[in-house]
Amino acid sequence: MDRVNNFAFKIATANGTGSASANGLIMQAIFRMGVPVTGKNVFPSNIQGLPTWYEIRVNRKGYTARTPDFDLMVAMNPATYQKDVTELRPGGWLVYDSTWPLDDTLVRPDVTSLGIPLAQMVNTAFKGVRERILMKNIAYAGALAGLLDMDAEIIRTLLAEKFSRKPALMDSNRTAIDLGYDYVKTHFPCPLPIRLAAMNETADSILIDGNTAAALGCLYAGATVGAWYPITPATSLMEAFKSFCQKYRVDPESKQNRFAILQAEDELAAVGMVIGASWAGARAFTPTAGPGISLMSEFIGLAYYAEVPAVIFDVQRTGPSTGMPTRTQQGDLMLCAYASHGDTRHICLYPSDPREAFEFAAASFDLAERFQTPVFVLSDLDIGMNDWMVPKLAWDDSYRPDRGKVLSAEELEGVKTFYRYLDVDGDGIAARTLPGISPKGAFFTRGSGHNRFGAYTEDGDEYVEVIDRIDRKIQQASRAVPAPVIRHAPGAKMGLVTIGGCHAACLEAIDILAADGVPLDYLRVRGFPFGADVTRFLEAHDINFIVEQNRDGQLRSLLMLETGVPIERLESVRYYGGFPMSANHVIAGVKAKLERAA
Amino acid sequence: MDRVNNFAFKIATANGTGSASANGLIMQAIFRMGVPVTGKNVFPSNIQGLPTWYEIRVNRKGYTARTPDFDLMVAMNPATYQKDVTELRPGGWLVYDSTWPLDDTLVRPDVTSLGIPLAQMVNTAFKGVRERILMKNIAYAGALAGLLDMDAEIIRTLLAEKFSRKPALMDSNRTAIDLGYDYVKTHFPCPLPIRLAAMNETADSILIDGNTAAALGCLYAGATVGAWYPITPATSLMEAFKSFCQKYRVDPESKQNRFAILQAEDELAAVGMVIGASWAGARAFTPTAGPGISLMSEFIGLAYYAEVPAVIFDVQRTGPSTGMPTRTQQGDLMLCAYASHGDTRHICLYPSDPREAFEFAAASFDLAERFQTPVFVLSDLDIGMNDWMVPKLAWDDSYRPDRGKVLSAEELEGVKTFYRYLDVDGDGIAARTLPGISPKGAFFTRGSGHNRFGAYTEDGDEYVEVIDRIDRKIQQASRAVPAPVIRHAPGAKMGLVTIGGCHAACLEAIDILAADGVPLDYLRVRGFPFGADVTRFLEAHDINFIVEQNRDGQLRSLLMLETGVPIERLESVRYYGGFPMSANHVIAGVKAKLERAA
Amino acid sequence: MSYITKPKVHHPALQQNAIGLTRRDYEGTITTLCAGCGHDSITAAIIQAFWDLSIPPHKVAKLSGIGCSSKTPAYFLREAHGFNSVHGRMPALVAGANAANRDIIYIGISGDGDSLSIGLGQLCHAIRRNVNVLYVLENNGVYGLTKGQFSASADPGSLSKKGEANTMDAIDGCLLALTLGATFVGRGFSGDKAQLVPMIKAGLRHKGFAFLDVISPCVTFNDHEGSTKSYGYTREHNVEVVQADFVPPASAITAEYEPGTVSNVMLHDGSWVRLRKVAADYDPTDRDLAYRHIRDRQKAGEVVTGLLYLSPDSKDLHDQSNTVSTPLTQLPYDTLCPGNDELQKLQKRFR
Amino acid sequence: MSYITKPKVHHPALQQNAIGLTRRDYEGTITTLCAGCGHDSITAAIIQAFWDLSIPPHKVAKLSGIGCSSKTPAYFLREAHGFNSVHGRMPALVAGANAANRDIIYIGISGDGDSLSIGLGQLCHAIRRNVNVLYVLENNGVYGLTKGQFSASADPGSLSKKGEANTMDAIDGCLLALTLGATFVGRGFSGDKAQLVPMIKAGLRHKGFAFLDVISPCVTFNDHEGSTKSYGYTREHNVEVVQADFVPPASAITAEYEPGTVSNVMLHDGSWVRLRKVAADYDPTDRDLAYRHIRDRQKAGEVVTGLLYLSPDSKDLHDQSNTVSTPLTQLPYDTLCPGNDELQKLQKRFR
Ligand SMILES: Cc1ncc(C[n+]2csc(CCOP(=O)(O)OP(=O)(O)O)c2C)c(N)n1
Ligand SMILES: Cc1ncc(C[n+]2csc(CCOP(=O)(O)OP(=O)(O)O)c2C)c(N)n1
Ligand code: SF4
Ligand code: SF4
Ligand SMILES: [Mg+2]
Ligand SMILES: [Mg+2]
Repeated sequence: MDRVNNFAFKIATANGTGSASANGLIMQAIFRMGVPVTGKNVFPSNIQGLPTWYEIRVNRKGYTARTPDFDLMVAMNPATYQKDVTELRPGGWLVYDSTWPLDDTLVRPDVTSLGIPLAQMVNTAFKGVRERILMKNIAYAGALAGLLDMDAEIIRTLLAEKFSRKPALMDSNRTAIDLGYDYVKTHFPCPLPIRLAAMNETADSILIDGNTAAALGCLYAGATVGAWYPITPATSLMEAFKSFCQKYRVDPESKQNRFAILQAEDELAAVGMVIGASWAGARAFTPTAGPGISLMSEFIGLAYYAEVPAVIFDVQRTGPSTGMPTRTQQGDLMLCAYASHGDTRHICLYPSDPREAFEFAAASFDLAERFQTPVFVLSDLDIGMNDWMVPKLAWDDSYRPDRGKVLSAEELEGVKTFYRYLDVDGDGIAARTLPGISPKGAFFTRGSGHNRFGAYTEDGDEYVEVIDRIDRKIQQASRAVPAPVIRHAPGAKMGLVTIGGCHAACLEAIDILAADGVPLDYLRVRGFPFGADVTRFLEAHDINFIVEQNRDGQLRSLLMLETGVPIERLESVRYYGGFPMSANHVIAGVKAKLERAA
Repeated sequence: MDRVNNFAFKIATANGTGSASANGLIMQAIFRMGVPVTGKNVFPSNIQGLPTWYEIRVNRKGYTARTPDFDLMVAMNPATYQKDVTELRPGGWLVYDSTWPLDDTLVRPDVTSLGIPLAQMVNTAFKGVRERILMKNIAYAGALAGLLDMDAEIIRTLLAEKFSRKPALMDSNRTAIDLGYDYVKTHFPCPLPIRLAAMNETADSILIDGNTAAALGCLYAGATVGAWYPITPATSLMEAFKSFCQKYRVDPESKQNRFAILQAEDELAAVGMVIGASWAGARAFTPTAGPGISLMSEFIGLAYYAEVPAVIFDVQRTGPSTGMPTRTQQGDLMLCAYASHGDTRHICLYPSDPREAFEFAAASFDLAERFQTPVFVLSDLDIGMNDWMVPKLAWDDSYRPDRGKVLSAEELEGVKTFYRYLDVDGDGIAARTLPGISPKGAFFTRGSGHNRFGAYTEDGDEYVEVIDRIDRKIQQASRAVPAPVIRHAPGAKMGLVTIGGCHAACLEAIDILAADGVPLDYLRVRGFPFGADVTRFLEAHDINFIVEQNRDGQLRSLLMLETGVPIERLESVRYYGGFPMSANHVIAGVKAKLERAA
Repeated sequence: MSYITKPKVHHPALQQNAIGLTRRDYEGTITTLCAGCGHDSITAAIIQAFWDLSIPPHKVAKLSGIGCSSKTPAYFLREAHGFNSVHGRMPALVAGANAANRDIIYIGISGDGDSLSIGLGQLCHAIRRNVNVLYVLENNGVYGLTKGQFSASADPGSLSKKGEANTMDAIDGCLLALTLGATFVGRGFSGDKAQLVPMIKAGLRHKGFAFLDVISPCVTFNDHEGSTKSYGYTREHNVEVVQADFVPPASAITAEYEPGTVSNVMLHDGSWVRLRKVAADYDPTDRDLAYRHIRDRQKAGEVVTGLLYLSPDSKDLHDQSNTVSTPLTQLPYDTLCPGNDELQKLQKRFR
Repeated sequence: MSYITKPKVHHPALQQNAIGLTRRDYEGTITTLCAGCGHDSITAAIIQAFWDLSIPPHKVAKLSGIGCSSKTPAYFLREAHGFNSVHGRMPALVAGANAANRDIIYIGISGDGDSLSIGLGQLCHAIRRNVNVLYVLENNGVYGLTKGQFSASADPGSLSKKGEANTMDAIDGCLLALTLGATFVGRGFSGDKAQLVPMIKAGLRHKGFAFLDVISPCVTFNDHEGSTKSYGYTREHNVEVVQADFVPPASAITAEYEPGTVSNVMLHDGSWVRLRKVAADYDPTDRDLAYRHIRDRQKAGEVVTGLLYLSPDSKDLHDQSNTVSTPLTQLPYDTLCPGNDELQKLQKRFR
């Protein structure tokens, strides 16, 4: 079949060798050629020396999910030669550094080896250890440019943009690119059958990671307080927020900040700061990962019961415990839905890509303030840290924050006596007040038993009245969270239901399965509590394949509990090895179930 | 109907007035008369001055559940007169302190008021504020003795036993008893229709609270390390363990302790100490309540994934957050079953009374070591802190601790190389070793990704192999946890399923409903993961009433998730106001559902 | 900020402060603590201090953790927002609230269990951050609300109500605060209003974290060796009830004495504490001197009281974060959102 | 306890210690830390110390939290049980393990983030409890594993790799330990093996909590002002990649100098640290003197190193709990269970 703009390759290096910039350059060049592209950065949980990979998939149809089989491998890391070479499909190409003889482990009769003396060329061209190491990466980028027929002009432009303020760096990068480029052009038949050809499919898109996008969402929603404790893969969310604030939130005259970012001593403190800031009236958030959610559990229950807004980003990684901090998973679905002891239930949002990470981040603050409760935005390492090709982000300038029921001093003048937990409007949501506004607005917040007037109570009926109202309140939110994405396929009797980042793999799988004669209706949940449409979809299909990335089928569990749809209708399809899900996982899972049924 | 040995009364006082000793005296006297009795201590979350009640139910049939309507009220606390008097059934009796004129709020035409000048009598008989306050309580005990026809001899004996080493105290107590006793005898027609008559129903029973019983379980199971952070209602468990250890675990020669109790700085540290001690080879446990479980969540995930034993007692109280610390609830069922981020699942035991608290406490250590995982024993404030009448505790002296697979130095000599997570026996359980035993036994414990050899890994397949085995391992435990209690009723088509302390109320309700023409089969889950018999029971009944004490029907949720039985078969019956469940709650709940169905 | 003062008819006898409020206006609901609890005396001193300073109650936010001490915010400043949160985590809430609205006057109430055990980490880091709050540690050496276990400030050798001896060194909050670079460190005694009220006022005025350790006897649970008969009595009863539930009626302990002198104060259980008040000429601006003074007296079996250290130049959380002077909660949305045009511009970076 | 020594054929060149083991026998898996990381030098010193003391590796348990530093237990004592646990919670694990088996020699490895931020409370309380462990704080002033955020021991004013200045005072672990009554307090430098090895040995021998703060430069993330070009280079690349992933090749820094003298050590980024070694006649038995000495030199911009304080009478967790000398893990079950007869007797209490 025609492999133009339809192939995948992988670059194997060691952590800390600075290959990220070269890999980014390649991604960007392909993107600029108008060709749909995705990159997955597979890195270890250390700083230097352990194996790291960068996977690039080029797909003219625009499928962005990870694919596990590769047409070309750039094997720069002897430590992983053996494993890397096996991942090549028969007939594929192996690029290696021929400064040294081809290692036996790399020999595979059914693949073409392309040796390039990268180290040698770079060492003659550059002095200084540091520069040599770095330019070797740029050199293989140049080689790939030649082999895959990248637009050399675009690469030149990219370097120009990047090093406009660093001419010296620009020169060395150009030189390195040419080293690789010229070598392959003169030694190999270029381009290879797998090659690029300009298209016009990326003009309205951007390459962005979900943490950066979510940070933009917080910025645009008007969040002013961010509290955090560093943890992979959530760290870059706050770092991005900080850099955006430094650009857009510094008062031009006073040079003072219109934001406060608090690096807490741990996650308990981080979420405490968020609750304190929200209680005082700011839009506040904290990004973390699974271990952080576990540590925040007690505080989350306080915010739920005392009804204080809080926005918490859970950029999920492979659990349990420390697990694999640099691998992805969807393992915190149950935890976030019901976090903390006692009867609790929390609003959750499930973005599927960086664009939704941006939109849901912004929406989470409206929901948290409207419903006066913690809101979780659950993305994962794949969405949060990898560069995704998504439609440009847009912002509706008519947007105004929904602060929910917050009484102003004037409004308070109007009421006879203010009672914090009185359901005046009958919608389960009681009005709150902020400190410092008016003597009439004072109330006492507590995590201990309280009645609808906000007074301490140990009376069973008074206690029940309040927690029952809170339950109604959260149930209301099922209508306010983003509606599920639903797609119907002609003649489909079965459904496929998924969540978050599995989206890309599922869409691709659905097309392939349809072509295979297995049409599937599709639903992706985007918010919790689930709405009636989720129940309807599940009930409308005898079989629903529930696709997710965790061992225990947590999405399926949530669906069972919240919709009451019997388990026979919910067939679980799971992959949880730590890589982003690919279409094969979905297809294999679905087919296995179908065979068992047959 | 005949009210002999079949009535309930309530004593209303203020916290800190020392009424507990008087109330205990009454309970014990009735118990010594051979009459089945239960007491519920309803106390506030403070130390002095707030309302507190003691409820005593006398029931010749041996029903021990709480009953909410009372035949007699001892109203000693003006602050609650109004509320207290309303809880009397029509035709009941009100005992009050007639030192002062009968308060208007206490007047109720349909009840008989019995005024006793308690303060006055006591103030003439005793000097010293402290003694007067305390003896007033003993005086009302004496009055009740007269009104209810308690065996005066038994009371005398009790005082003799109690104050054998404090003659002065004995005298004043006797005097106080007589004050009340003589007064009622001379002023009222004694005994009242509600009265006691000696039986022989308690000879083989004891009056004990669940925390004391659980502490005995830990002592007998050979636990040597206890770590804790004080929290109501779990505090008395460790305090009891400590006093037992001081009695039975001090080396006679050296006077040194065969135990270590560590009061930790918080719950995170407490569970950490337990994990550390278990890892080193001791049987270790920590008692806590909901807030503690939330704080322990991260550590629980570590113990689950690194496979370290740990025993955790959750003496449940009313949540969420601080909630009502001195009220009972079953609100942590879901949390304990799936605590911590990522995919986790934990063994849970659900005692229904102090006797099971004793047995399950002991069993929990065997399970924790056999399955190398955290085990939760979930009781609640009612079981843990109230005195229950239960059959005497017995211990099988042939018991030997099941340490699970722990390799000795000799055994290690036998194996070529020891790998910590290798499933040699194919039962999902890998052998562990203890520090200091042998150079061959060394292994590296980690909460990060590891393969079956115990080595660090970021490889998806190696990671999956280990967590899948752990999943199988925990599933095995469903056959090792205590089997459910099942009772069949002739002609029953429907089932009633419950958990823990609801047991007493359910048994009573089932008898009443059966008499009402609603026969119900009965199942009480006692361990998690549930076994096949639980599924079978649920499937065997079109309708199963799931009776529990929380808002969200957490037992029902667990049953749905783990048995896959459709929700239509699971009708939820809940009471969660903070008091122990009573038969009326169950009956009302069941009838409401039946009417809706009809 | 504009202070709303509310018209009210007052009993003439009740004196009004600069903003026309009486002490009553600074009270809260009535206490549910034991009669004679030191914490109630501290509450009274807090009421006095706020009244003296004529601070509008609704411009104050009072936060606490969990414990008898942490209940007390309910007992003062009815018209201030209160937050009785979770055990040991109040410092984080205050940091967040203060970051959001710097115009509010924050007072945090905690206990020795709340602050020195479960909350120790957060306390230390709030001190480091120099959050602008008056932090009152109501120190009784026990866990009152859970009935008398030792806290980390219990003196070595002291006996618990259950008769066990404490084996560990006490954590001295003031030494700890000094070591962590606290900008305001003081110690008072609940029974010494004359010394306490001015320190509370100074703490409220301080820009930064004002650490105030207040020794506050627990009537009910800090029985020591050689205690009253009631002790033996209650212990006796311990045997047969879930918890000893008798609290002897008692009244608060007071002690007023001169700067530079020592005062021996007898606690409810008959034990003694030796309080040493810093001399009038004591220089509170030298951190190391303060540390040494506390240690020296400690070795002499004395507990130093008074304003022990005050940093000449205190940079609070906002100075360090260089935040705008307007509270973040009051910034108009359009000054926070860059708008869609800018969004389109900045996305060039992502192409 | 009986020590099992295993017969092994060794390269003759490898010297054996008293129990016939070579340094190799005290090594672990190979490091995955950055070339030149200070932590690796500490690992080497630990290996040397254990070898010198001829301690059978399997009689040791090595525990840690989370961080680059906390990974290092994997790199020494292959034959000892290891526990790389959760972030900041290792002190509790050690306390529990030590309570269970007092015969094991415990070494805890932590970082400044692990110990002074998330784990601060646990560290303080382990010190108070005087748990018998050598606690090594591998102190680099940053969060290495999460790529260079400030830790609580970062110097005020220092710049992060991202170019932001730290505004808060550093927590000095030694001052903190002294204030909390630690019974052993020392400070070393990863590059000064001559000073470090003896302190590690002393700490291992100490009965109680031996706190050892070791300054351990982070090659990769503690860049300060005026740093190398590579810095600007990596920052440049920050713009377009998720994280700067270039780590310049470097080698470990060493510094050996005389007692009583000062040594200026240049860190990888060109910044300096002034180390002051305590004089030979320094008296380490006076807690207050130690505190004062550290503070005095601190004001002179120096970091004091050496064995700073050693308590003459240290009562560890077991002394305080009065536990039997046999490890609790080795008590026969029948000495723990009172049996059924006793159970029947004691239940009289409940009738
Ligand atoms: C997470 C958690 N653990 C334990 C408790 C139980 N608890 C309530 S108050 C308290 C100690 C209070 O001691 P302190 O702070 O000294 O206050 P005091 O009552 O002595 O004034 C404890 C342990 C709790 N509420 N939350
Ligand atoms: C609960 C939790 N929060 C956050 C993290 C992420 N994390 C891993 S290491 C680390 C900091 C390590 O710093 P330090 O202890 O100084 O060790 P170093 O890497 O500098 O040696 C953090 C925050 C985590 N693993 N667990
Ligand atoms: S128990 Fe102690 S601290 Fe608590 S209220 Fe009573 S006296 Fe005060
Ligand atoms: S990042 Fe720093 S601390 Fe971590 S391994 Fe590298 S040099 Fe060492
Ligand atoms: Mg206290
Ligand atoms: Mg560090």
